[in-house]
Amino acid sequence: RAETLTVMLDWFTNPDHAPLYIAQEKGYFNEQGLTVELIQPADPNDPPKLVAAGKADLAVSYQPQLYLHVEAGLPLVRVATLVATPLNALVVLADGPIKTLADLRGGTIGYSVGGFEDALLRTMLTRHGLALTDVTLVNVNFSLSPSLLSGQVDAVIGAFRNFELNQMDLAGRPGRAFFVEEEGVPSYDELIIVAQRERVTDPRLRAFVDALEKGVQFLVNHPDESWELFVAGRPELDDELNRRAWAATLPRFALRPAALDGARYARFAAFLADQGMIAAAMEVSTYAVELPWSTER
Amino acid sequence: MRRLGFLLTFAGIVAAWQGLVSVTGVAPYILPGPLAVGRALVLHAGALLGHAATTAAEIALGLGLGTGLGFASAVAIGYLRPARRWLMPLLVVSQAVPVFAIAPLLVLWLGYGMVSKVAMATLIIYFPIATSFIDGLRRTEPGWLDLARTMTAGRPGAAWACFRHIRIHAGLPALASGVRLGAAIAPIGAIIGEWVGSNAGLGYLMLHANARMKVDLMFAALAVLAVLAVALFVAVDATCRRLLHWLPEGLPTEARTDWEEQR
Amino acid sequence: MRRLGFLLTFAGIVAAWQGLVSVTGVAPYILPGPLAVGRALVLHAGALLGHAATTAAEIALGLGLGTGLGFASAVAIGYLRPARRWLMPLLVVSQAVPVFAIAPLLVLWLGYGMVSKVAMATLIIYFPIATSFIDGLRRTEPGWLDLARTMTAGRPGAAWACFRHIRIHAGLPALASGVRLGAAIAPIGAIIGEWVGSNAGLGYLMLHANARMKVDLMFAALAVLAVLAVALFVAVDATCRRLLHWLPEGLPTEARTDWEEQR
Amino acid sequence: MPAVGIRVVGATLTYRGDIVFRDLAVDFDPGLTSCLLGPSGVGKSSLLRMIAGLAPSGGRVMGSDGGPLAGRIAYMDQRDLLLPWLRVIDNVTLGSRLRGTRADRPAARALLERVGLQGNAADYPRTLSGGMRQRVALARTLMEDRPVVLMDEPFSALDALTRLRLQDLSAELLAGRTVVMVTHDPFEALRLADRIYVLSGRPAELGEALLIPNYPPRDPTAGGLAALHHELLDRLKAADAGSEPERRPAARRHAAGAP
Amino acid sequence: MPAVGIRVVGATLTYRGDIVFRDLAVDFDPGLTSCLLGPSGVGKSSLLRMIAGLAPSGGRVMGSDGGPLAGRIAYMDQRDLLLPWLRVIDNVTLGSRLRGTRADRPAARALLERVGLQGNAADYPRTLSGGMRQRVALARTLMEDRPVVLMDEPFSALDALTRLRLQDLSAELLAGRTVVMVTHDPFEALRLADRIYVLSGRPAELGEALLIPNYPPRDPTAGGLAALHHELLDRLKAADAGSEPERRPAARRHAAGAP
Ligand SMILES: Nc1ncnc2c1ncn2[C@@H]1O[C@H](COP(=O)(O)OP(=O)(O)OP(=O)(O)O)[C@@H](O)[C@H]1O
Ligand SMILES: Nc1ncnc2c1ncn2[C@@H]1O[C@H](COP(=O)(O)OP(=O)(O)OP(=O)(O)O)[C@@H](O)[C@H]1O
Ligand SMILES: [Mg+2]
Ligand SMILES: [Mg+2]
Repeated sequence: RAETLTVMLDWFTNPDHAPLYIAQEKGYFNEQGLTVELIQPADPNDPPKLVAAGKADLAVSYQPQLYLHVEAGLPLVRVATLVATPLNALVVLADGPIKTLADLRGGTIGYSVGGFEDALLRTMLTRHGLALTDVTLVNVNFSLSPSLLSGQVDAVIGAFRNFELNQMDLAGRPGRAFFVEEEGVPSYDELIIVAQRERVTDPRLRAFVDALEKGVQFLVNHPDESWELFVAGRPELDDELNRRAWAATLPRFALRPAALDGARYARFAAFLADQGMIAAAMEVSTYAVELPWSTER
Repeated sequence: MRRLGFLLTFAGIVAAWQGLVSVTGVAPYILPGPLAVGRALVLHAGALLGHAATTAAEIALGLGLGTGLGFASAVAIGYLRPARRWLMPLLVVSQAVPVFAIAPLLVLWLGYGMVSKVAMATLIIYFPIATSFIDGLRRTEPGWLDLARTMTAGRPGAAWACFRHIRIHAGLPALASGVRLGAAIAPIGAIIGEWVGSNAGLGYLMLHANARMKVDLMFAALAVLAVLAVALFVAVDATCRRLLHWLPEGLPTEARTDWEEQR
Repeated sequence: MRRLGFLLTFAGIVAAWQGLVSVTGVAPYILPGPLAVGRALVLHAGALLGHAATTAAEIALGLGLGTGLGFASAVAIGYLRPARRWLMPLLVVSQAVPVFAIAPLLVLWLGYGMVSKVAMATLIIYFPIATSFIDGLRRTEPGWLDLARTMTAGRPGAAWACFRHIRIHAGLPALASGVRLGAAIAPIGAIIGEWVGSNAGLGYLMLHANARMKVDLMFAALAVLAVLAVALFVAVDATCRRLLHWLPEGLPTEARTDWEEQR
Repeated sequence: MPAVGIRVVGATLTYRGDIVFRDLAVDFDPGLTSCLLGPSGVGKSSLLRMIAGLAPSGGRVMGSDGGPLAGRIAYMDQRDLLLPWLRVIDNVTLGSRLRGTRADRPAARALLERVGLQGNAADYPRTLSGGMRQRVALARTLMEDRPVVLMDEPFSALDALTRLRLQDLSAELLAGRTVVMVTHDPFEALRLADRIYVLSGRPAELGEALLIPNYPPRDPTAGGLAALHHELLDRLKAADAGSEPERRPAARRHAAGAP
Repeated sequence: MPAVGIRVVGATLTYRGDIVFRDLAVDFDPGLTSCLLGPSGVGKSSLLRMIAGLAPSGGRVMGSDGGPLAGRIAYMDQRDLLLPWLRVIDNVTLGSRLRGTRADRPAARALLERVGLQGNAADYPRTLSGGMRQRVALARTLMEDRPVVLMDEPFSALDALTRLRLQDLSAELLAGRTVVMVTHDPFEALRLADRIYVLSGRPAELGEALLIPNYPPRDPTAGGLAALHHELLDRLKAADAGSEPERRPAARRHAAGAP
């Protein structure tokens, strides 16, 4: 009897979710006795809440957000990593006047509310002798590239390097990215998978992550075949942008999804605490685990 | 003749659109021209139709439920004094709540299926219907009510009989205004409903296309939605007018041409 | 007496909210209880007030502009036959267009300042106002028009005089319905505008609070918005009634108590 | 259906400081037809509405048996008040529709025939002339079959001959009921009334009733009524003079030419 | 203001297959008052509306000078049609408001005084009695000061004495104009008309005009008019008999008692 797992993506299906879809299409979940249902939300803030409330089993979320969620009392733990590097970047027009971050003085920066763009920007700007007050921040929601392309803002933060850069390229106005981890922000996992804290001993979760690992393996071993599998039942995804994003994301997937680098998580917690985003760095084990291997299946 | 007028209007809108694009020189990733959108329409015809069917179903259900609920709330608010105190502020507040604030609640209680989307669409449609109808109920000719009161005085249920047979009928024109309005905003209701979490529907397609900057596909979906909206509006408008045939209606210059039918 | 009623209603709503939270046992990060929200209200009172002021200004401007534009469109559509053909379908389509589709356009043309938010609020408000008023213009007592026609026959501008002095006045009750409705949905218009791009306002605050999982702050902002919405609605409602004092209005059980004022 | 009279005691009605009635008392005898005359705006309709329970009486309005009148009254307003969404026949049977009882359509059709609208049963009110509308309203009132009938200028929009016929019809169908009818036509009053009251002044007062012998409908030109006719005209003139002294313009001299 | 008559030629009016007029022709002489009588529903109001340009004439409606009548007509509907959002005084001066000319308020006030409503200038219509509303509508019509005046039962809601006064007022103010007045009261017609027409039948036809000597207002009981009165009653009876033969119930015997 197959057991159903409900997995909420962080947003609409996109190449960032490739390992999940490959595991699904290749039947790796089924091999583990799981039926996985992937659900797309329109608001990335909802999935963690719904997992915490027990309405879904797993959710795709972001490492930086996890700290805020845990601090707010959501009983969540990270159980796997999907994308192991930051994707976030500060993007400007390649042919624009901004060559270094220092040129941003007096400029306007657009962002899609993610919750901690202040912390990122403050860190990045400080290295170039600027304070947050030297720039104007404006929420542009989902119009990151358009607002940049139309000249309404001088830069955007929260753009994904695998995505917005290609998007701008295709629009004929290439962008220049300043990578957060190169500008003083400690590296982190962009996409992680979270579960309810009490459920970490649920053997289905380990089974799920094992299947996910097989998915990633197949993905990196057979990128072209994987692409075909990805777009097979989803023609709306089959376009040039996704094709490029696919290639750009491949090297960033966690090859060992279950593996946890505890010190790296602690480092980021310290960073956030330092930035005043959280009151204090909490114990890593309270919000991130490596799932135990279980013999009982 | 009327069909020709329709085509002319349509052509005019497309021409205006092309003109706008040409004159402002707006980039195609911000506002694509009709040609690009036409191409996307043809290219993705299958997907568009599929998603349109989903959205149409949500719209129909939302409009139906919204009308039913709006009618019922208006009757409750109009007839029951306590309902006026309790329900009305609640209704007003319900309009001010952004989806993203209650989307998790909706999902929690109604799941990811069509139900939560229809619920959202219903919530959005139903207020205009309810308040229009309430206004209609308020503005009943007092003479009719007096007459009905003398006819039912001293009977149990007299107040309800007057309400049901006089006020509700007298309020129907206002209800029709509300339903017409509801029909016009039903599409956006469904789209916002799809915001709650979905993997089908024109709203999903648009969000998706928007996020991918496939602006031509997004506008193609928008065009389909617009057609849906206008068709729905025209149909609802015609139905309301047929049902309210007893109502003297008309606008200047119309009056002169159809003496025979009118008044 | 009335103030007491108000307080009672308010207390009732809060009690119902607490009851809902207790009974369903919904997690506080999905729906916080009134206590937590009350705490957030006090804690962030300053910020809330500041953002509320921004949103209130957007709402007020949007409602004003929406009413003006709705009035003007209704007059154009009601009076000019060609406007009926061209403007009406456009209006209907305008309602079906989701914000995110035209957000880049709006921002491109209007920037991220207050203007784009006011534009958004205006766009949302104005259709209900326009169509309600159009319906009112349509349903003018034909006898009044006949009378006015004989009084102006043979003069230049006769049609306009009848329109202006008869139809527009006769349509005011319907316009009032529309404005009341507009007042109820103006807040969401402003919020959606802020959602498109902003750095202040209750909608902005809610987005932020939501992203930071400060659900109690989000609901505190929602509560402030709700108060704003109800206050606006009550004020607009009272104003409309005062202006339309000549209109016989009333609902059951009200009629019996105020003979002196009524009819 | 035993006849029940109407007793009004201490009726007081004020419209924004304007006293229409103060402490008015009147008894309308059971089973008789009373006609109410008086200058325009004196308060005839208001009195009728008060009896019908549609305006606050300030005092007490009851049946001569002491019971309430609610549910025993058929009321015909000065305006026709037809419901535009109902066909003529449904307007006529509105009462049973409201009370949830089965409409006696054959009776309604018969009544429509008697008011001369047999061909219009299926029409909507907006297609009717003013007089036709009034006849529908009359038929609706007669359909009500109540012991007390209040009618406010029920024949005002009818031509002389139709009017006579409908006066007869009303007299026939309302015989034995307590009828209070407002009219502006002294002939009509003499033809139909057992009692004639003239309402006058502000606050309005009811003069003593003029008692008319014999059963209605009468021929008002018949010899015996001439004296009553004169008496009535005198009262009306007095009411006219008394009601609003300042409002008499040059046209007064013609008043003597009254029919 | 030279008097202008009304010429109607080939007027045809059909309501859903029901022919109200076929090829009707009539001339209303300039400067005279014509009264129009006839059974309820025969088409009196329709004829008036046709002349006012409010219903399609099918043929030609023009002034006796051959010019169009538009702009030369004051029209008073059978209903009062007061605008509820205007005070009485503003209702009376509606015409100038519509035409964008300055309202002659003193004249309006004087007129209100003459119709007995001097105290009600600032009231809203909903506070008026039926007869008061009708008087406001009359004042509004008289304010119009047009060579052609069409009035549809202008005094139907008024008591006998007020009615007489307002008849005199109208006769005085409308002297020398072409007036077509619908009325149900033969006395009123004899009192005010120079010509009396009886409309009858379906399609409706206008009988020959009854010519009334002397200037209005007259005393209809005066000797010379008795013969004309009888003639008018005979015509009305013929019209009544001819219009809808099947609609005469048992009440017929009373028709002989007409005043
Ligand atoms: N809009 C309409 N649709 C259909 N029939 C109509 C309409 N208006 C009037 N009629 C019909 O035309 C005929 C003439 O009506 P009109 O109002 O002219 O009568 P009238 O002579 O003025 O009667 P009354 O004395 O009752 O006012 C009536 O039989 C009426 O039913
Ligand atoms: N709602 C109201 N508000 C203020 N005054 C009113 C109202 N209704 C009636 N009145 C006043 O009460 C008085 C009596 O009105 P009512 O309708 O009873 O007169 P009436 O005798 O029936 O006159 P008519 O013969 O003209 O119908 C009038 O002076 C009128 O102005
Ligand atoms: Mg009256
Ligand atoms: Mg008529």
